[in-house]
Amino acid sequence: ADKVSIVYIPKNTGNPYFDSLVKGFQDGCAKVGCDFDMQAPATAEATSQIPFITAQTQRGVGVIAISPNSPDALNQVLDRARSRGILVLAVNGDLVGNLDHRDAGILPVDFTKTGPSQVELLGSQINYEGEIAILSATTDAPDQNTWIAAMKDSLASNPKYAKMKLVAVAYGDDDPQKSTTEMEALIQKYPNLKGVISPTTVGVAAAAQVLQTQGKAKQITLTGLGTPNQMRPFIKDGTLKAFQLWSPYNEGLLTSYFAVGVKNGTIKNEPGTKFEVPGLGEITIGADHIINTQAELTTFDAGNIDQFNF
Amino acid sequence: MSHTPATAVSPQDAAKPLPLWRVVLVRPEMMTLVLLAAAFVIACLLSPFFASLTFILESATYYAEFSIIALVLTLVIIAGEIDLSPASTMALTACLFGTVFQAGLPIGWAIAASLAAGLVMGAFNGVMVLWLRLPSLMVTIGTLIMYRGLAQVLAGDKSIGKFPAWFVGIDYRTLLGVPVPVLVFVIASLALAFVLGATILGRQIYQIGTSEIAARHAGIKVRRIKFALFLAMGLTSALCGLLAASRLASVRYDLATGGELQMVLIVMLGGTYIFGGRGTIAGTFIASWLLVIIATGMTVANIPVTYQLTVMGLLLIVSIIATNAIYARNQR
Amino acid sequence: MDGVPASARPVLISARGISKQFAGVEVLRDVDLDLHAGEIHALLGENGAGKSTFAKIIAGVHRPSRGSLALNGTTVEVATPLIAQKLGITLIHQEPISFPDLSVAENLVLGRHEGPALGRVRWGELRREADSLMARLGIAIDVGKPMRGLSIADQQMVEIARALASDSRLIIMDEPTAPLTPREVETLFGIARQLRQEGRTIIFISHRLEEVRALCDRVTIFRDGSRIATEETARLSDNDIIRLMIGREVKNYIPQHKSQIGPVALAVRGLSLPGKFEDISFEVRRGEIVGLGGLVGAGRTDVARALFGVVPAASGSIEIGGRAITIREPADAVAQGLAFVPEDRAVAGIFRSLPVEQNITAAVPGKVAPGGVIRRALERSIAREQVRKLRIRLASPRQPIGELSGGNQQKAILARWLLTDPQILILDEPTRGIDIGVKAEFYEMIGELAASGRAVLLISSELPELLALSDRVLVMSEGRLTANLPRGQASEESVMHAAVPRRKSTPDGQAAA
Amino acid sequence: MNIASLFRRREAGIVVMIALFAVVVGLIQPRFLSTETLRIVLLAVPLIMVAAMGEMMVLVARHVDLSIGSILGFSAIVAGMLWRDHPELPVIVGVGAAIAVGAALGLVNGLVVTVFKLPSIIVTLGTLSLYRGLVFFISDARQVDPQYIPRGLIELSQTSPVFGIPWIILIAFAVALATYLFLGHSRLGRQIYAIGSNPVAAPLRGIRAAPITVLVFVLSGALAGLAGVMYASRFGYVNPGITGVGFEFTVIAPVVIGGVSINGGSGSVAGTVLGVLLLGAVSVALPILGVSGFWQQAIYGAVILAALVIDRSVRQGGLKGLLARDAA
Ligand SMILES: Nc1ncnc2c1ncn2[C@@H]1O[C@H](COP(=O)(O)OP(=O)(O)OP(=O)(O)O)[C@@H](O)[C@H]1O
Ligand SMILES: Nc1ncnc2c1ncn2[C@@H]1O[C@H](COP(=O)(O)OP(=O)(O)OP(=O)(O)O)[C@@H](O)[C@H]1O
Ligand SMILES: [Mg+2]
Ligand SMILES: [Mg+2]
Repeated sequence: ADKVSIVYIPKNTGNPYFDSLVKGFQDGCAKVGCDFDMQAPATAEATSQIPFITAQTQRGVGVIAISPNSPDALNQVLDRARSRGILVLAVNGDLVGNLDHRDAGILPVDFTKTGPSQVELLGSQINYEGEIAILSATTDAPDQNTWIAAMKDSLASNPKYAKMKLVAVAYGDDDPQKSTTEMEALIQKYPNLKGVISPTTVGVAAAAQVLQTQGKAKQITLTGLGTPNQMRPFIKDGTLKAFQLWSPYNEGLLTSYFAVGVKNGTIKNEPGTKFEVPGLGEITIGADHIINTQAELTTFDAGNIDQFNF
Repeated sequence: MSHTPATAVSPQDAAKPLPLWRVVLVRPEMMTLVLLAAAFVIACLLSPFFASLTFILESATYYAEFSIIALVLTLVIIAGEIDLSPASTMALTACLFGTVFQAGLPIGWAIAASLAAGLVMGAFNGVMVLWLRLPSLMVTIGTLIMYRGLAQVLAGDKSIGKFPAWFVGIDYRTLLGVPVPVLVFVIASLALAFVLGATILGRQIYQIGTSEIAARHAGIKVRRIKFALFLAMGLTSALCGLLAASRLASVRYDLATGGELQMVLIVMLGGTYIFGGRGTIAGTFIASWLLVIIATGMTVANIPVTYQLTVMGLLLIVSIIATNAIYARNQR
Repeated sequence: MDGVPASARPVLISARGISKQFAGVEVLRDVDLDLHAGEIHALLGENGAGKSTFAKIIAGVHRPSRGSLALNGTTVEVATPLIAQKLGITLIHQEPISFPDLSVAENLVLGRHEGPALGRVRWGELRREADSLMARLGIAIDVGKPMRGLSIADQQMVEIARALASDSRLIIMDEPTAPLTPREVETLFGIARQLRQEGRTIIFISHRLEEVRALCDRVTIFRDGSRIATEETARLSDNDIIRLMIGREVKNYIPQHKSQIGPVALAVRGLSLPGKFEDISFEVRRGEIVGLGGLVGAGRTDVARALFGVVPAASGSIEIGGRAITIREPADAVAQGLAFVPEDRAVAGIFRSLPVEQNITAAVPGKVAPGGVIRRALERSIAREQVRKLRIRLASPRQPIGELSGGNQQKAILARWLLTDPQILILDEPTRGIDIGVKAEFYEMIGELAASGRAVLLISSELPELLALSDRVLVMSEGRLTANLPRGQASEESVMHAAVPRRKSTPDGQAAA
Repeated sequence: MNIASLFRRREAGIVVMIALFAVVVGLIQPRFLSTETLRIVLLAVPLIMVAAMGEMMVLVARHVDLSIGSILGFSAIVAGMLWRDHPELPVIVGVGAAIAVGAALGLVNGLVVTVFKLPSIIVTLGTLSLYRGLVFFISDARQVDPQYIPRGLIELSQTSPVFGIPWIILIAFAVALATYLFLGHSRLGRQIYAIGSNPVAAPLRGIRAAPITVLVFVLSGALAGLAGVMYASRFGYVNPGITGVGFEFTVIAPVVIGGVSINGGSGSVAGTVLGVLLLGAVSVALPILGVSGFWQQAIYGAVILAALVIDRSVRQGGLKGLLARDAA
């Protein structure tokens, strides 16, 4: 049979996060033998991916992997693609609320773990006490909201965190300028602030820049989700000690293995199915066809950050 | 009147009109048509997947909303004004539609609210431009920002969806194999071509754009016509906002972001003169297809979007310069 | 120096064979003129005689089509205003040129001082200099204020001050006194005499004979683009000057029309628009041609535009056929049976790039588009009919009207209004810039219009045509009606008499702007 | 009517607005009134202030430049790529390159506008898209990561030569001062006002409008280029899809609020600086007050429209003149 062809459509072009995800795809395809291509829209606005999906459908590719810009605006084009026999995979973010419009969702970690894990990472650095705040992306960002809910849950239910007090959740809209102002406002409003969690790459970078600029790193502990390349200078100069993420590379790698397997019939796309991905070990398809690339978040700190380049 | 002997004819009386072939062929729309043919051929060469009518028509639905607005914008620009706010108007009216619907009111009410809001927004532009006599360019840059901001205030950044099944997916309904939005575009083109080309209203739009002062002196109700055009822009934008809501089955404040540039691009590409007085619906119609062909052709040929942006920007500048040059040449 | 006759002083600038064409129309023809150092030289002539054009050529604003200029005996190329400035020639424009956002002081020096582009502007010096200039002119203007707030008169004074500031050998003042009060005029004259004392030359353009008489050593009279005479002022009587200005024998091609004068068609009462015209009242009867004469800027056009609703009057009433009506915009006027052929044909008349036929039918949408849809065949036949009737010369009715000659454009505009079957026609300078031959046709048409029972208000700056065509002549001066002369009493002298502003007749000293 | 005093009042008006605003916000959130807030406001505005100086000159000359956001992105990415690919180069080379690139892009704008006699708004709308496309193109759509931005550049936003005021703020005010001296006190600067005030008359006074217009676009581009490196300094990275996007409106709003007329010829550096500070204070205060950032854009738009109406009514002599009929 022909080689399986995979097209990956990230949120937008020029976003460094997706570069390493693409690298994973490329390496995966080199190993399992598939054709890979990446097509990105210029902006991450709700409709910008639609023409790309249609064009790839027209090209008759085997697999469309997409990091959706909107959880519901893509339903119809994706259905059209699937009706042509194309395997549609949501990668890195899911079609929350519209899961039946894709064949499977490949997410980096079990998102229920993100929140507690971030709280623990911060708590361990501030002796589990003091005022803390969250600097998120947009008010309606679905992933971040899931995580924030879980953070609140942990803080409330786990006695270990009894002395940590969440004083504010701010939203930087994933915009550097806005995130900067919001972070500055947090520091201004809460003079006793001990720690900040920013579970978004733009936010955590902006927050680190603010701490560095204001020389407040000693007073306020920052953690969050960031990419090593973006955070490297701040780890090196001690602005923050540790942050977390997962491996976008592995998402690409796993997706290519899974896609080819499903296409060739060697993997049955059913919850409970297990399959092997070299380097990632045994992977299980979870409920709602959600597949996680790793069990726990990766924590980056001065000790390991130089092993990563993305 | 009685006959008087012929008197000396001044040299200017002998001026000959331009040869017919120049009048017919050296026109901006012709340039667009040639570009369209060239783009089509190139697109076919670039990708074997391109030359499929269903695919082109389906792709056309993504541009149909902007194209429909560009038709009305053509009239506005011919009349010597400009409106940069329609994309934001689309977003605001669509978000209003979503909010009203979400509030539990019947969907008919939501549609009515969005159309009414479109009229109000068009009227606001019109009042600022025609009664406060502010330049339409700056006014609509202001409302471009404000309407988009209000959409954000209204809907936050979450998408509003879960519309009833009959409302969504208008782009998948076809008539004679043509998706409804494209059909709407074609019908609107025919209707507006008729209005602009064959009715007295269209004639007066050209006259206003050619010389607003002369038009006023000829007893043409300039303000009334321009106000009607701004209203039409608002209403059409609201309508296209609804088309987009149906196509996407959801609305969000960032709907149609940057669409104003594309609409102006279409109108300019179609050979409408930025200073008013000239232009045709046919030109805008052809330019819409040109844009569809270029964008679709490049996308299906897997040409990175970076090239696409560059090509669009260049096309806009080159088309204004060319249009300007052709008009300057044909005019003495 | 006063004792020496002007002609005996050395020649400062001499013009030889200066001609100028605009779009093929010759507006200056072979003008020779010598100006002497230390004289004040008046240019006189009717509107459009070419005075301003000549002045602009000397000042480098326009380049002559033919001819040459010599300064102190050497031929010079005055290619730009900047070069003129450097040669010591300053022009005070008829319409003051100003930069409304800049301060008075800056307006005074802009473009004058040489120096590096990034050189510092010395505000203190600038201000002192400006203040002293203003003091010299005896006017109290805060030179730190922006020009925008200044009255036209003050702006004109600033222009004059600017000319004084630059050490010019030749200062050309194009109707500088038009907006000034008598006291300001006196100040200006004092300064002009002082400049003459210093040996500088002044060209003084004015329509006011008494001013010319009071100030100028010599006068040159222009007519139809030609220099007619140059003479010591004292040697010419007012009557001589007026005769020379009007000059041409009243041409016999102007038909004397006879028509039945009927009831009042248009009555205007107390029409005012502050700053433009005051208290205008008159009547025009059916079948009557009423002429409206006056000098440029007298406000005739403003009255016409007010009647037609282009810029409505602030107060006063208009009656048509005995009924009081309100006209807020031209569309209202058209609906009331008015028609208006504007003086500014290129801007307010034609749709330059549109076909002649569309230009002709522009005011009668209902006729060419019953039900809103244009019937092309109908439109064409209507247009052709008008083209034939008015003998409009063109290649095709589909030709853009901009390609036609001025006279034929004007005929097309008239054709447009004839289609509306108007009861009252307002014609503002209908024959301006039109060839003699076409003019004759126009005169005939105007006569026939009145003969068919229409009321005609004819604004014209050409006295012969005004007198020949009008059953009655109204004269405006500085925004007011100053005469209402029946045909028998209207003569070139009587009209001119009423048109020339009389300072004594405005006791408050405030000229209408 | 004394327009001069009105304009003076206008600047005073903005000062009053800033003061009132500070008092109101201070009453609700007392911590707002602190030197730290001042510092934050000042840190928020340098980019905008520098670009606003350029945009202001363009507006004074009766034009508009919508492409500054894309020029900013273009210059920043060029500088960033230089530093990334040639780490040995000193910081100043990148800064120089960014300014030069900005000037070159401005030159293109200016030439197209003057040579083809096209309206600047449409031309710069076109280059807005064209330049952004080229940004993606030259950068291969890749971000320049923080590790490549020179330490020395970052420190401009952090270290201070005097009174603890970071370099970047001093640079912005230095640019404002230079603009003030240039526009307000040099012959050429006054000629820019003259061109904008009466473009038809300018040549009659010997002012060469075309080259000066081109120069104004070049300056606007160069300042946008400088703002580009300031972006890199402030945010520590350059992203082709983010850096400078939508910046044009962020800049035009305070310029128009500051009293620069879109009809050219008027506007002061002081007014523009105050306009920038006012909007800076608003954008800092909204989060401190806990107001949703969603309002920010709507407020920007409304403020532009209000400034247009105020500007027009000042020129027409009050609201009555504003509603007066056309003098067609
Ligand atoms: N720029 C131009 N283009 C075309 N025609 C022009 C231009 N300037 C002047 N004319 C024409 O040249 C003729 C002479 O005009 P000019 O302004 O010199 O007259 P004038 O003697 O100064 O009259 P006035 O007393 O009204 O000021 C007029 O017919 C005018 O219409
Ligand atoms: N563009 C303008 N801006 C300011 N004032 C103007 C303008 N045009 C005319 N005016 C003023 O309006 C007044 C009346 O001018 P108007 O043109 O009505 O005179 P007119 O008698 O019709 O002259 P003409 O013989 O040129 O038609 C003049 O005093 C003039 O100063
Ligand atoms: Mg004159
Ligand atoms: Mg007149």
